[in-house]
Amino acid sequence: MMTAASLAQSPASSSLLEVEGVGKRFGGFIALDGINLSVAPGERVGLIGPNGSGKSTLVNCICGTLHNETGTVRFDGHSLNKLESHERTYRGIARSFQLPRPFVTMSVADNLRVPLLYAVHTRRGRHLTIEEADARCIELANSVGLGAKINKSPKDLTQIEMRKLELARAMAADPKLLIADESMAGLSDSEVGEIVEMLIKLNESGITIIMIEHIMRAVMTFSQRLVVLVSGKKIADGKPDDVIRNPEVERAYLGQ
Amino acid sequence: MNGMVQTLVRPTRRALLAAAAAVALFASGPAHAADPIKIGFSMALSGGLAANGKAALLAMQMWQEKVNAAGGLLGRQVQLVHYDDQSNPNTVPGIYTKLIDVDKVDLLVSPYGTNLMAPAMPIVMQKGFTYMGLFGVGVNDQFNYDRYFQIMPMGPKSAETIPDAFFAVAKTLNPAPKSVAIVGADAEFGKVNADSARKIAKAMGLKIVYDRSYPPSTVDFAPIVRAVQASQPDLVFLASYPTDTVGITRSIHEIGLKTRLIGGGPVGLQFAAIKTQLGPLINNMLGYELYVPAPTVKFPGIEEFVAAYQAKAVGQGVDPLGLYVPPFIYAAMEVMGQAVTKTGSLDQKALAKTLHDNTFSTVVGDVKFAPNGEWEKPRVLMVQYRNITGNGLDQFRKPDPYVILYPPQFKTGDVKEPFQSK
Amino acid sequence: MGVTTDLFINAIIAGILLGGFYAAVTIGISISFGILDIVNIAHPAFVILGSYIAYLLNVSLGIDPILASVVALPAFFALGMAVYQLYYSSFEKFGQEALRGLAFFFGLLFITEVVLILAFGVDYRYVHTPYIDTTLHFGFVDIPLRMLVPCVVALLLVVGLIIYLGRTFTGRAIMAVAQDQHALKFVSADPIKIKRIAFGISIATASIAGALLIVIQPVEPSVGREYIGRVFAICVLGGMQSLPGTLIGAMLLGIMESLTATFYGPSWAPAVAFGFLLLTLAFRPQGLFGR
Amino acid sequence: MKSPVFFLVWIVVAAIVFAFGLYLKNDYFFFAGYTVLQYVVLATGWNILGGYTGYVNFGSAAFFAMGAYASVVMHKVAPLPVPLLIIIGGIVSGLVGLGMGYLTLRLRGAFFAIATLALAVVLQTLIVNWDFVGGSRGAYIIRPNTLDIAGLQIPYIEYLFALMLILAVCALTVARIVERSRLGFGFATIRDDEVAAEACGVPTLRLKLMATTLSGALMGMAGAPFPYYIGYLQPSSAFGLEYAVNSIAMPMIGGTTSWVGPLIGAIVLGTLQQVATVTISSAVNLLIVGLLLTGFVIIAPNGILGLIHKFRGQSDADKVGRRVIRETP
Repeated sequence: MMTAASLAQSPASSSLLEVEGVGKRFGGFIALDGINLSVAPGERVGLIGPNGSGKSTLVNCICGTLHNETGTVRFDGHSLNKLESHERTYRGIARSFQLPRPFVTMSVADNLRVPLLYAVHTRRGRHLTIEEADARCIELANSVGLGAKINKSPKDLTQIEMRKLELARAMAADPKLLIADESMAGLSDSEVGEIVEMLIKLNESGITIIMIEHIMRAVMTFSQRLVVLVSGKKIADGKPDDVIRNPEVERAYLGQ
Repeated sequence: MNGMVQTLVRPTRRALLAAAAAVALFASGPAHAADPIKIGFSMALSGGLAANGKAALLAMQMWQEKVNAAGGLLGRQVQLVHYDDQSNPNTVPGIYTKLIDVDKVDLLVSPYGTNLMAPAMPIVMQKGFTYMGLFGVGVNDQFNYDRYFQIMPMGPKSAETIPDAFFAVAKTLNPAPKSVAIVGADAEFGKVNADSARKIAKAMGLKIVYDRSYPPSTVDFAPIVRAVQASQPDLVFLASYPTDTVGITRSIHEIGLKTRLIGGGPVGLQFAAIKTQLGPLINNMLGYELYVPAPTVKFPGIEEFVAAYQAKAVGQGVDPLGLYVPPFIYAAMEVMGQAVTKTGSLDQKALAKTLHDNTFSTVVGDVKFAPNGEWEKPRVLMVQYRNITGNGLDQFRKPDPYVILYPPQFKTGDVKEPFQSK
Repeated sequence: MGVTTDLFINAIIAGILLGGFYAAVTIGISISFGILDIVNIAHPAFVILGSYIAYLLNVSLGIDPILASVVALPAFFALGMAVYQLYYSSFEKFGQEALRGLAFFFGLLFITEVVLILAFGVDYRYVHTPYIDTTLHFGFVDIPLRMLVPCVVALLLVVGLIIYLGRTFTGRAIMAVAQDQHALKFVSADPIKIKRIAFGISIATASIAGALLIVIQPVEPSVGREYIGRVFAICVLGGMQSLPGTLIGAMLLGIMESLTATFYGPSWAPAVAFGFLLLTLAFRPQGLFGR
Repeated sequence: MKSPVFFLVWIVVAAIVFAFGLYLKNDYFFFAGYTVLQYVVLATGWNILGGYTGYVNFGSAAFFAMGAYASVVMHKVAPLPVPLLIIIGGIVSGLVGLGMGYLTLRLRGAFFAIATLALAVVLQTLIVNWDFVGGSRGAYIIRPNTLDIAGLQIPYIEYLFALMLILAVCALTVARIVERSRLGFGFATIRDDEVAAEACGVPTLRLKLMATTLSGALMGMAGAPFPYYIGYLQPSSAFGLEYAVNSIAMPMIGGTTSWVGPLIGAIVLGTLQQVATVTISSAVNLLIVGLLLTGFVIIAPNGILGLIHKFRGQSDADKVGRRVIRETP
């Protein structure tokens, strides 16, 4: 089986993801205002900001759920601007959703099978055999501790299990870049620790990860680098310890 | 594979049960000579044509009652076997095969209306039945079936009869009219009549200044009437359906349409509901009728029939006047009955021959069929409504509101022009 | 003044009058579909029900049909609340409203229609009022009261609802439901109760719309079907949640139908109106006046 | 069961049904059966879009009618054997479906449903105003009494019935193949969550176009032989409301997630309607559809199929899972 690590070997370009001057508005509301962001292969980046600061919009613009109006999103040296969401998934961007969005009429195994049958299938240009797919589903489910629930409906899962399914499904697409959008909201302290540990393990296997999070403890444990968005603008980008001492960041968080 | 065996085996018992039930559904007992004569048909008892269908059924039941009281046909009682076609042509083929193959009816009558009659034709022809048509226009033009008959007195060229009558009246105008507007509904009756009207108008050398059809869903007719007004026609030929007739008539008065003669084929004016709703608004409009209580139109038995019908109609939710549909449906049954008696058997071929060769006397007068099964001569009355005051029903039972302009043998007065909107 | 200008102005006026009536039929959909996100395709059937109630009261007691519809408002309101309760407890609660909810209202449409057929038959029914046969004339412009009265009543209805939704607590709560159901909990309002009231209002408007319909034309149980397409067209054109948008959308559709009927031939009027809707949906799914 | 085996098994079932009809020596069986089979095809076609991808099409009647009118056009231009007409009708309606798909690519939920309703009105208006196919006047299609196949005189209705039987088997086979393929898997993700599906690499727009095309084509095929069945085709009967209603009601009553659902729904509801037509025989007929539809969506949200699953006490996994992984991980 091909490891995610081997996929993450990126070509000559020094950064995996390059966001250049990306802007997006909804009617009169400016959601993103010329964002620049560059993520190197293997990095663990935390993305924070108050509610409505444009974090989710940025994720949506990177993943293709929304299309940016200005600027360029580059991945592996190629512009993604004209690509649909699923094409970006083929290229190696996977995401989890803020509110888990499982396929509710399918079992856990089938949820994991979807990226295998589409993203992985298209990238490889050939079918996975049933056995290959089954084996990979089991492997993925085990890796997030859902092995025992593989034939259950998502409706029967607890909240943390739902979060885990969300991450496992994103991983099933064999991504180079994983964007975890508030994967820990509503979880208990120990559960948060569990997820952070999982994400760090994934990163160690070679996957670049951007984590959007409100839970500062998780962000500080996880991030090698911290990016702060406020009102659609990037106001800080650097080492986590430096960033949280940045007066502008303090103002943005405490001033409201 | 286990599953497959299961699915193959398990339903067998159920399938057998279902098959048995199906045999029961499709099976029928043999006919005995003493059994009643079954007359089969589908009738619109729900859906858009139900008002007419219910009135028709009532007339048929009146006939059945009378015949059975007098000993039936060929010494056998008469039974009506009928199903509701819901005014939906798609149900008709199924119903007629059921009537023929399962119910084993002896005689067939058509459903009400062209759209519903036509789908039964291929089946009726295949089985060789004699087919008595009720209120259809030009169905046999396509099929050329020699056992098809039609009770509606539209004559051999049925599509042209109403426009013919209208323009025949128009010809009597002095000075002669120069232009005509044609307004028809986007459905079979409207289209057929508008097409014929166009042809006749061209032949008369009239200038067609407006010629449009409108969809059945039209709510507001003001734009149409205004466009007609703008084209300043001497004549306006209408071929509209009941709701539209009401909408158009109202719009005509609201806008103050000025023209010399208007009407022709507005469906709806034949029925009490629309007559009373519009009341004086239809004064001076031309409408076609099949029977009105005028002194020139006195067929033996018609007045008694209408009186009996009106007595029965109370509380049945059907047309309380019953001048249009019921007498002719009753007559259709009379014709069938007389033909059976004359033929002396239920042989379909012999029956068709009897129907072609003889004249039948009915409550709507003498009926003689042309080779294509239509009446030999058309007998549609072009009537100008007059003297209507208020919205009462009873005035329409009397001769006063109707002035017959055409055909000449029934004429009760001269045309009055111009058409004055109030 | 030329004949064409004359025709044009009259066509526009006829369109506005017709549009006013369309607005009355649509306003209920704008509340249920636009604001509450409930695809009530049975709404036209409720409108026809309103026509029959108005007819009954008019024939038996001689009340003016529009007045009769006002009398019937509470009954319709209650009916709407009951329907919503059933809808909520069967579908919305489980988040299954999309496909099944649609099918539910589809079924409701038929049930209402057939019940009317069984009760009244398929005959056309109509009402008598003095204004039906009266027409106002201003120069070359004719305004039949048969169309004007429904249009004015519809305008009053729409304006009344706009004021209600904008100025009262319940009204604002209803508008808030459209934005965010959970937000309502902060002002300690039960979103389900608010939605029930809103749906009740939506069905109550059908009572008035029904009376207007039977003033304009005779009614039989299945004529409601002809409005299903139109009302959703208007609602979408108007931008869903916006009641003024609904009014403008309705006028636009009325004018479009009227102009096509006058100048091009009435048989193309539905194609023009619905073609316009299709194009709007294809290129501007948020509606003409939506954001 | 492999698809060819499935097809053959059902062809055998079809042959038995046909033989049963011959044994009855009764045309009514063929006429009533034709209508039911026509609904099997229509409901199966609708379900590919409506059931599998969750996009509700209110315009089924338009697709049915386009198939029927394609036959009318061919009848006037160059009369062809009915099997060819079925293919042509399928192509025409498939193209209409593709066009509808393009026009409504970005519409979801109720907006899509309304757009299909609008499309049906536009198409009906076009047909009503197209004199070549009879316009609002309607078109007469005179069918021969019998068909001569290799010297055998086959009554035409038996021929139509047999064609519809084969078509129904084909439609079911196609539906089953789609359902169990990667494509069907993709359709199901669209039904559940389109955004999540895209994120998993499912090309939702392309899949939707495939669904609208395939669904449209099947519904058109159901309509293609109709002019020969009815003999006189009018826009109002070809665009009949019953097609729109039944094609939605039948899968909903049978169950929308599997090919079996529309089949069960069409047979149950279709037969019930046929029986009601010749027994209760009134507006109550429509009431039955309305009550069944509302009753089923309230009480049995997964249709008869769901009830069967419940009755058999199948586990949750069997119900939700397409493939159950048996080995303990």
